[in-house]
Amino acid sequence: MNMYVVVAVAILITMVLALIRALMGPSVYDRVLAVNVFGTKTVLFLSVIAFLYGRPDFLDLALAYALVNMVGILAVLEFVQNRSVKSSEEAADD
Amino acid sequence: MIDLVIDVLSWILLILGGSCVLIGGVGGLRLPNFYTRIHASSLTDTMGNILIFLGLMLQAGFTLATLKLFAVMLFLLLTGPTATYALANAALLSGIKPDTGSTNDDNTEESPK
Amino acid sequence: MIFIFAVFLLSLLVITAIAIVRTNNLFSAVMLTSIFSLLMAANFFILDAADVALTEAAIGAGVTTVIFLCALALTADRAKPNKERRKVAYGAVGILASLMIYATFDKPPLGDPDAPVHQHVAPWYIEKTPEYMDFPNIVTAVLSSFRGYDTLGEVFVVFAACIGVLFILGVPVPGNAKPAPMQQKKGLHHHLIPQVVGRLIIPFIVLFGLYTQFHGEYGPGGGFQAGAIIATGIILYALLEGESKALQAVPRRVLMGMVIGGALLFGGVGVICMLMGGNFLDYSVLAADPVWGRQLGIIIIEAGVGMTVCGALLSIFHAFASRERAS
Amino acid sequence: MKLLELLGYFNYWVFAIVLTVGLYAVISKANLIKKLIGLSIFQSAVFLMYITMDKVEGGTAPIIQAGVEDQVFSNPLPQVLILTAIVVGVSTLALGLAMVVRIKESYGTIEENEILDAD
Repeated sequence: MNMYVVVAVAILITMVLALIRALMGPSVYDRVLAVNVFGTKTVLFLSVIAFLYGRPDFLDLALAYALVNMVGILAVLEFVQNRSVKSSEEAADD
Repeated sequence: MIDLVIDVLSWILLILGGSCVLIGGVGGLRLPNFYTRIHASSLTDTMGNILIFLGLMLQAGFTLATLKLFAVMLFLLLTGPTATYALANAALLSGIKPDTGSTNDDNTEESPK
Repeated sequence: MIFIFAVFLLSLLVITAIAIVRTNNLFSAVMLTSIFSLLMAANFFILDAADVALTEAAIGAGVTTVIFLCALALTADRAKPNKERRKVAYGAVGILASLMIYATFDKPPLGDPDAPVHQHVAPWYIEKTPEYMDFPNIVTAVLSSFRGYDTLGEVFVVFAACIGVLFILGVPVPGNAKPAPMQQKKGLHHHLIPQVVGRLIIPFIVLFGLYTQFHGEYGPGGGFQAGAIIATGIILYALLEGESKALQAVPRRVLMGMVIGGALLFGGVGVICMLMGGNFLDYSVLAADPVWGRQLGIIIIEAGVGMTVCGALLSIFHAFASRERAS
Repeated sequence: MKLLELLGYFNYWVFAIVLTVGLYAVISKANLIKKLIGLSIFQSAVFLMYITMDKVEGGTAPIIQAGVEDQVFSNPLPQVLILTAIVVGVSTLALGLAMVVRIKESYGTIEENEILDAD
């Protein structure tokens, strides 16, 4: 039994749990939370698989995800914020 | 001898990290409302990251891979909590109240206002 | 063991795809799309396609989500349920799926080394890359030299799509002449934590993009990935500081120059090769030593690809975001 | 090797199912953004099929490792095609979304049947 396999299985199970949360909802933010969890789990999974393949030079991929993953979530925050600004302005116009 | 010690250490770290991640996943699924779920998954995420990457670093030895692993860990430690902050803020802005005790199933599929 | 992981991830992929199609909330559909993209990247990686996985990571995690969210902000975030064509659709789709699954049994199974795909030019590429280019990444070699024509075509498609988006969204918003006084409210100014972390991390994103660009001959990477990663970094700046600030940092003229200049650079290298007595995109004539000539040509055209992709993605983002500001 | 063979077909089955799920969204949903999402799922299914074809048993990613002899490499050609297709895919998706935005501004709706009624 390889130690990488054990961790990879744990990460995969967590991915399934996060996916169930994404499918169940109930609010859209639970889905965003699931996306966030899924993102970090993908980083971990890719790193572990790179070691399992014996090609640690592929850690570039995990690095790319670690850097870029936050952008999507910040975009969600901006989206929600603009919408609340817009709707409050519309309410003031009425 | 030293190889054995390193192997045992990384086994321990990796298994601890794996269980941290797993606990976070279960918490994110089972806890009753949104803010408790975000709490569970973000905290365990950070701990799990540190443990798993330390375990992998021990295996990699003194190579470029260790440096990359360290960078990935560092960036995850920075971006993970930031993303969680942004998410909690977005939820608060759209009117999901952090209530105590009761389950808040009343905001089902409501698109945020 | 790894194949069991693959089956697992592929099953999750199917579940996610069905969930995306079923939901009527477009916002959650977009969120599920980004899970879909993460799963695709993991699958690509397991199937030995590191370069493709890196591309999917660079594009799927940032750019796609941001463009989708901008479009949702401009349109609507809920779809109205309709059940009109459902029966016909189920029928058509069911027949198609069963036909295709029936057809798969004629395909060679996964990993079969005797499959027709592996017989024609691919072994030649693998064999000749060390000799012709003298660098390890075969994908980059095929991308930029052996099949340079394809890549040139793809770069021009990206270019054309970018021009198309600018044409469609460049016209003024109908029936709305009021200036935007709420401009300073844009961005995540009052969120301290994203501000600090973002400022810390943007240089690293751009640096990593440049690393991907210039390390593309030696590891996974190349112009396409680098362009997308750098674009993501600047989009992050736009999210934090407001879109107009990002336009000040990288003005529209510069973006247009990057898009056009990159495409021209790629084509221009081809023409120079012809002028120097070779074929179009035959870089070996660029220097006295053919191997060094090829390496030089590849570095230049990868830079061109990176410029075009980065400029195009950023122009597209600005086209959507400034329309959002104007409306 | 029995398991590996079965998995080979499993990849193609997943391709078929995901492709048809995307197609279903394109033909049965009236919402234009939903159609575009369906189109991108369809596209991803095609990517998956190409990448499935590139795998060689016992192979590794086609980046030569220094100091390792006799490596078997997976096929680089499908990877090249898909690598460029992903970037092109996102730009064409943006083109489609731009059109949807203009349709929304002109018609006030992005539901296909309402647009047809308005014409």
